[in-house]
Amino acid sequence: MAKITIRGNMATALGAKLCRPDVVPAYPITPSTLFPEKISEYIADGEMDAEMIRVESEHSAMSACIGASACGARVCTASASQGIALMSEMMFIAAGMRLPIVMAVGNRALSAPINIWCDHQDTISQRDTGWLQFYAEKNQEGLDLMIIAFKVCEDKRVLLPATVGIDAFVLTHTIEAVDVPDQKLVDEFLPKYKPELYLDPSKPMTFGSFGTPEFYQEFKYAQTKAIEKASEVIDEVFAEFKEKFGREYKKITPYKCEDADVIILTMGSMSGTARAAVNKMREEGKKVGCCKLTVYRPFPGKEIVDLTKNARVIAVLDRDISPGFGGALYGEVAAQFINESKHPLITNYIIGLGGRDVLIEDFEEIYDKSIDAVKKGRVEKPVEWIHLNKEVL
Amino acid sequence: MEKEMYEVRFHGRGGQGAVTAATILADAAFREGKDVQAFPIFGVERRGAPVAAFMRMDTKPIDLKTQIYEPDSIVVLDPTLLDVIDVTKGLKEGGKIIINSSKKASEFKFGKAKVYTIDATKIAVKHGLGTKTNPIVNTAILGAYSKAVGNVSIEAIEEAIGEKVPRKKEENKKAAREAYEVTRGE
Amino acid sequence: MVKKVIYGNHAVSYGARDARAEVIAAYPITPQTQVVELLSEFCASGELKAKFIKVESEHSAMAACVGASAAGARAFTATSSQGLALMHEMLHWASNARHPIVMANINRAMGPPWNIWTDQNDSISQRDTGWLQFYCSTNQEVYDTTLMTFKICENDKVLLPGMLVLDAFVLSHTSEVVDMPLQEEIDEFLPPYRAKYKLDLDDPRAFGGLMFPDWYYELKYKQHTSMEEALDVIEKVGKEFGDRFGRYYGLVEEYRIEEAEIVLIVSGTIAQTSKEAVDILRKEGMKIGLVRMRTFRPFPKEKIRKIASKVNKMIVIDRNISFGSEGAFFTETKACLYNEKDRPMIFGVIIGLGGRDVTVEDIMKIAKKGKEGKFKVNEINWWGVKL
Amino acid sequence: MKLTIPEEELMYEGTVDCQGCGAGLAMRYALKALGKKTFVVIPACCWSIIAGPFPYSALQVPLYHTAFETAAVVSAGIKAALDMKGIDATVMAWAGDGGTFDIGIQALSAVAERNDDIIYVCYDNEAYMNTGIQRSSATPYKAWTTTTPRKYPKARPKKNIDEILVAHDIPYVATASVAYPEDFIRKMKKAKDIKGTRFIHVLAPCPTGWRSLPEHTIKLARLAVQTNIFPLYEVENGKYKINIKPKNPKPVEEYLKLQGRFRHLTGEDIKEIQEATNKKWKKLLRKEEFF
Repeated sequence: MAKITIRGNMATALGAKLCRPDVVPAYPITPSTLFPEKISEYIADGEMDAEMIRVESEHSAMSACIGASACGARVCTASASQGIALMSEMMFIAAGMRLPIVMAVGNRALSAPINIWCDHQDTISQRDTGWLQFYAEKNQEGLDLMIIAFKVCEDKRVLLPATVGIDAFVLTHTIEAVDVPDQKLVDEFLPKYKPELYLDPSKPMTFGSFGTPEFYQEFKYAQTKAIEKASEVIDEVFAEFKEKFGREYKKITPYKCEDADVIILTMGSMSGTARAAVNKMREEGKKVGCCKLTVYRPFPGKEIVDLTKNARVIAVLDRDISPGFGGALYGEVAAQFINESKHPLITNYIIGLGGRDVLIEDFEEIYDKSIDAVKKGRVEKPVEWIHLNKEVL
Repeated sequence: MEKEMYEVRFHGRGGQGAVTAATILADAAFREGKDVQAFPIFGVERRGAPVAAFMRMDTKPIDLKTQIYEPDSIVVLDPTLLDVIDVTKGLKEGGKIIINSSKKASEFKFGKAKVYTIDATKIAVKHGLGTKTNPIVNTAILGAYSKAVGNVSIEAIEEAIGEKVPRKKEENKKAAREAYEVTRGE
Repeated sequence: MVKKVIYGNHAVSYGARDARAEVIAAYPITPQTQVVELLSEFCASGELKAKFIKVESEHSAMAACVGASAAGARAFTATSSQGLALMHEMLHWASNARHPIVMANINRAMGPPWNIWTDQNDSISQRDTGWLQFYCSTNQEVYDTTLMTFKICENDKVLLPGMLVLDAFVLSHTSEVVDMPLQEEIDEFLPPYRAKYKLDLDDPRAFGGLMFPDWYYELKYKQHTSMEEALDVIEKVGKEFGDRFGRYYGLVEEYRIEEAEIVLIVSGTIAQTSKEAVDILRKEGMKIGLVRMRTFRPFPKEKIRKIASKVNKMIVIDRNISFGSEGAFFTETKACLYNEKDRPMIFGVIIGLGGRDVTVEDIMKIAKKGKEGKFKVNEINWWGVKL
Repeated sequence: MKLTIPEEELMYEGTVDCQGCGAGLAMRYALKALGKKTFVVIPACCWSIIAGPFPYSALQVPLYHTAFETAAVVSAGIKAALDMKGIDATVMAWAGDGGTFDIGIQALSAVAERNDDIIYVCYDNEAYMNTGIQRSSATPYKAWTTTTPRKYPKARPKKNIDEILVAHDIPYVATASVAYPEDFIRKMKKAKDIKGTRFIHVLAPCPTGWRSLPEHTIKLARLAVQTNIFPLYEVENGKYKINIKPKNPKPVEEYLKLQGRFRHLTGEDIKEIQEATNKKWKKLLRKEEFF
């Protein structure tokens, strides 16, 4: 095992390389471009034995992934923002075809106007397509989650694709120390992909043909059951990963939550800052904790309830917005709690869109607002925006 | 709380290697057991345009993912930037500024900040780094940083150069060492 | 006033014609094709003075609408399923750039496996793109909603694109009587679009340029608040439409909810089927009512809260599913009620994916099972899965 | 000395393009030719940055930024709206090679097939420069990019986009170069007066991506023509006309050796490129002769 300092993009590329993919179709887009660059380099240097398809668009990138995966190859790609949006149609198909493709994403805001910085809108907008979704807090997680994602996705009980999100610039372009697992250990952890069903001239089969109303619903039922099952498989794979590599992952990781009045729920890189903020506030005697969500699909609703139900307020932070509703994560957390016996107040903060930096003081403001809700006994504005610059409104 | 985290901001122009400088410094500090982060200003880089890069190190694991607003020291790769932007913005009281300049440190005045100068351009040209019109000064100025700030050793910087610089590794190491030897404060 | 027996698809075409769409860009896809066919005829015959751009893909259809709208024209398109998914990138674009484009989406299941019949997965999956969404349940409503959507979207307080949604085949290919007002009356209701901001030679500006984090966050805030303001605009436009033409539309349609203990939350054509079920169950003495979600974006939170405060049980019937989560209407109904003091027990049922027929009997059984509290809580209750 | 190009500037000074950027220069010339009654559409490309971030604009004409693959069709949408409003103006799509040769070709082909009334200009810097030098299908044979490393440089020739457009039977297709501004401006003006889809392909050297000196931009653009690597010609209603026929074409090596992206080329490689260039040039001469 070697510890080196690398960018987030390089971490996901290295993670991909360790998984020995057979085919890597990719198209450049800021901030994920380093991924195809690195893969090109690995292949040129003989460090990696894979076919790289330098496609002409992201729609084709995902289409090529689908073709290769349907033939039984291990496949990965990388994209972001507009690229993800352009491949959206094919993401439905990858999931519906039950193909375990893994995609590294540099989570970036969507146009218009053009904005290359971080938010989660690109992948959150694909929440209904049937992909598993992982979000990394740091580069180490970016690398590890690539390996974990393949193992989960290729599990016979799952057979679905996954995204591994790393925040634009905050991770993609930031150098951090990363422990690179030994290839041998990864090989043991993630053996060669051997699907039972694939396009094969010796056993000709048709994939994705017409599904009349007589059968269609059962396809979608099976797909739903598979992504629900993934929840269990993820736990197993996390445990196995810890045993093999020593690093622990959870779908949702609590920090100082046991006695917390306020629990802040986060995804992605801001989770680290949240912990720093919690430490600062704890020193000031504030009973606050935070929870980091690593898995967003399948939605770990029950786990969230278990870890946060004793708080007085759950502050759900969304680095995305479903306009006309609120944050996506918030909606799903609140929905999960409704028929539970415990009813903490749930507030929603839209934060960090388009690369607005998420600061320690933002968490302090969120804490204050949450405590205010406790005092009033109710949530006045379920969806709040942090630090709006009133001058430009 | 005793502050162990140390933050540095680099100013340069696109193509001069400010981002690489931050990367090398982070890697060097990492070699000495620190946890590190290095990142560019989250913008769009164009050759010749002012750019900034950042480095954060700590003896403890770093949780923080914010940008750096109040650096402990500042490194200026291109003296012409001094007329264009306020390079001292947010600098902590008693912070240090390392400037690539042929002038003496005493010729600069930035409040209470302690100034160090190094003619990194001359050193870079001497070691054949970049061209005369476009010298790559990032390794030389890191030697100066090591001397001026003292929290990352010149040996670690040399090692990091060996790892992170794609070409002319030895020349770059020599440039850093030479700068380290000659750097003087005001 | 003209009354005609027409397909749901043609109700869209007539609606776009009578709204005097100026630029139409569309690509054929089953089951939407008739919409563009009839619009082509209108354009060819001169009945509609519009530029029809016969694009090569849905992605380009939306891109052309974006261009046309940016230059100040009233732009229209129609699509379905995979076509809508292919537009995804440009859907975000149209909304973020605040272009009041109107689109009809014929609800069709997403492949694979290929399926041309109805469910809502296509439109539900676009819930985060910033488009208004109206779900229709009759051809008359399809026609009326086409007109109203333009008026709502072009309102200064809104300036967002809007999607009217109708079920594949069940509406798109079903003939019903549609009452169409006279053009003069419609023109009075819906005057020509005068864009407040547009590409203009006399006032040259750049649209959509790189926006730094210093502003982008506020832009999204305004997009969201405009969507919230649309709630009021939708009601006002619905009322004005009713005052002029006699048919009133709100954010939701309430059906026999007076003194109801149990309420079904439904959308699309399932609502019509459900009304029959409610009638029968009421006769049998069950205190049941129905709420038809006409508007999904913006989500009519206050309406739902008000209704929920008076009932014991709610059953949300979704003809869609967010894989790894639940039905979209179910999740969001629960979420909007969460912080309320008085809230009913809520169950969610998934039904009719990929065009599986939904019968009065199905709905009656669901209602009865719900009344007895026999559904699983916080889990998906599938209806009619054959295993 | 008499100025041989229009004096009017419709592009502001102080844009953020790199030193020696050919694309910046190209826009300046294009707008001089088209004048004020022009709408510009820019998809994702270097020019989405050069045109200035919000709230700035580098151009004195209306400008719409759009998604990568949509320049052609958004332009068609704008033109349709202008027609409905009775506004007579030129709509110019302005895209890089990635947005034209690759991701945008579907919409461009459709626009050309419908003969929508727009001018489409591709400023070609032969790779994805805005994301940091990845190969596109406009990248020349054997060139280095970050996705075609020196050990495995690009294995296929540059896509012949001009002939693809010619095959659409559109009224006007032309190539141009920033080293020949009079020729470029003349072509833009000619295009302006034609109805239907007009396609102009202008070679715009990129010092950052070509690994060349900023001061060599014009020299390289000129050498590309003088070596017949990038011939200047136009096809009007199917009729070919070569605008510049170098009497003694310079060896391609002169062009290649000034660029770091070709640094790894062997003598054998250069010979191969020379032969391919000669062959392509001969083909073009024949086309001029027969069509």
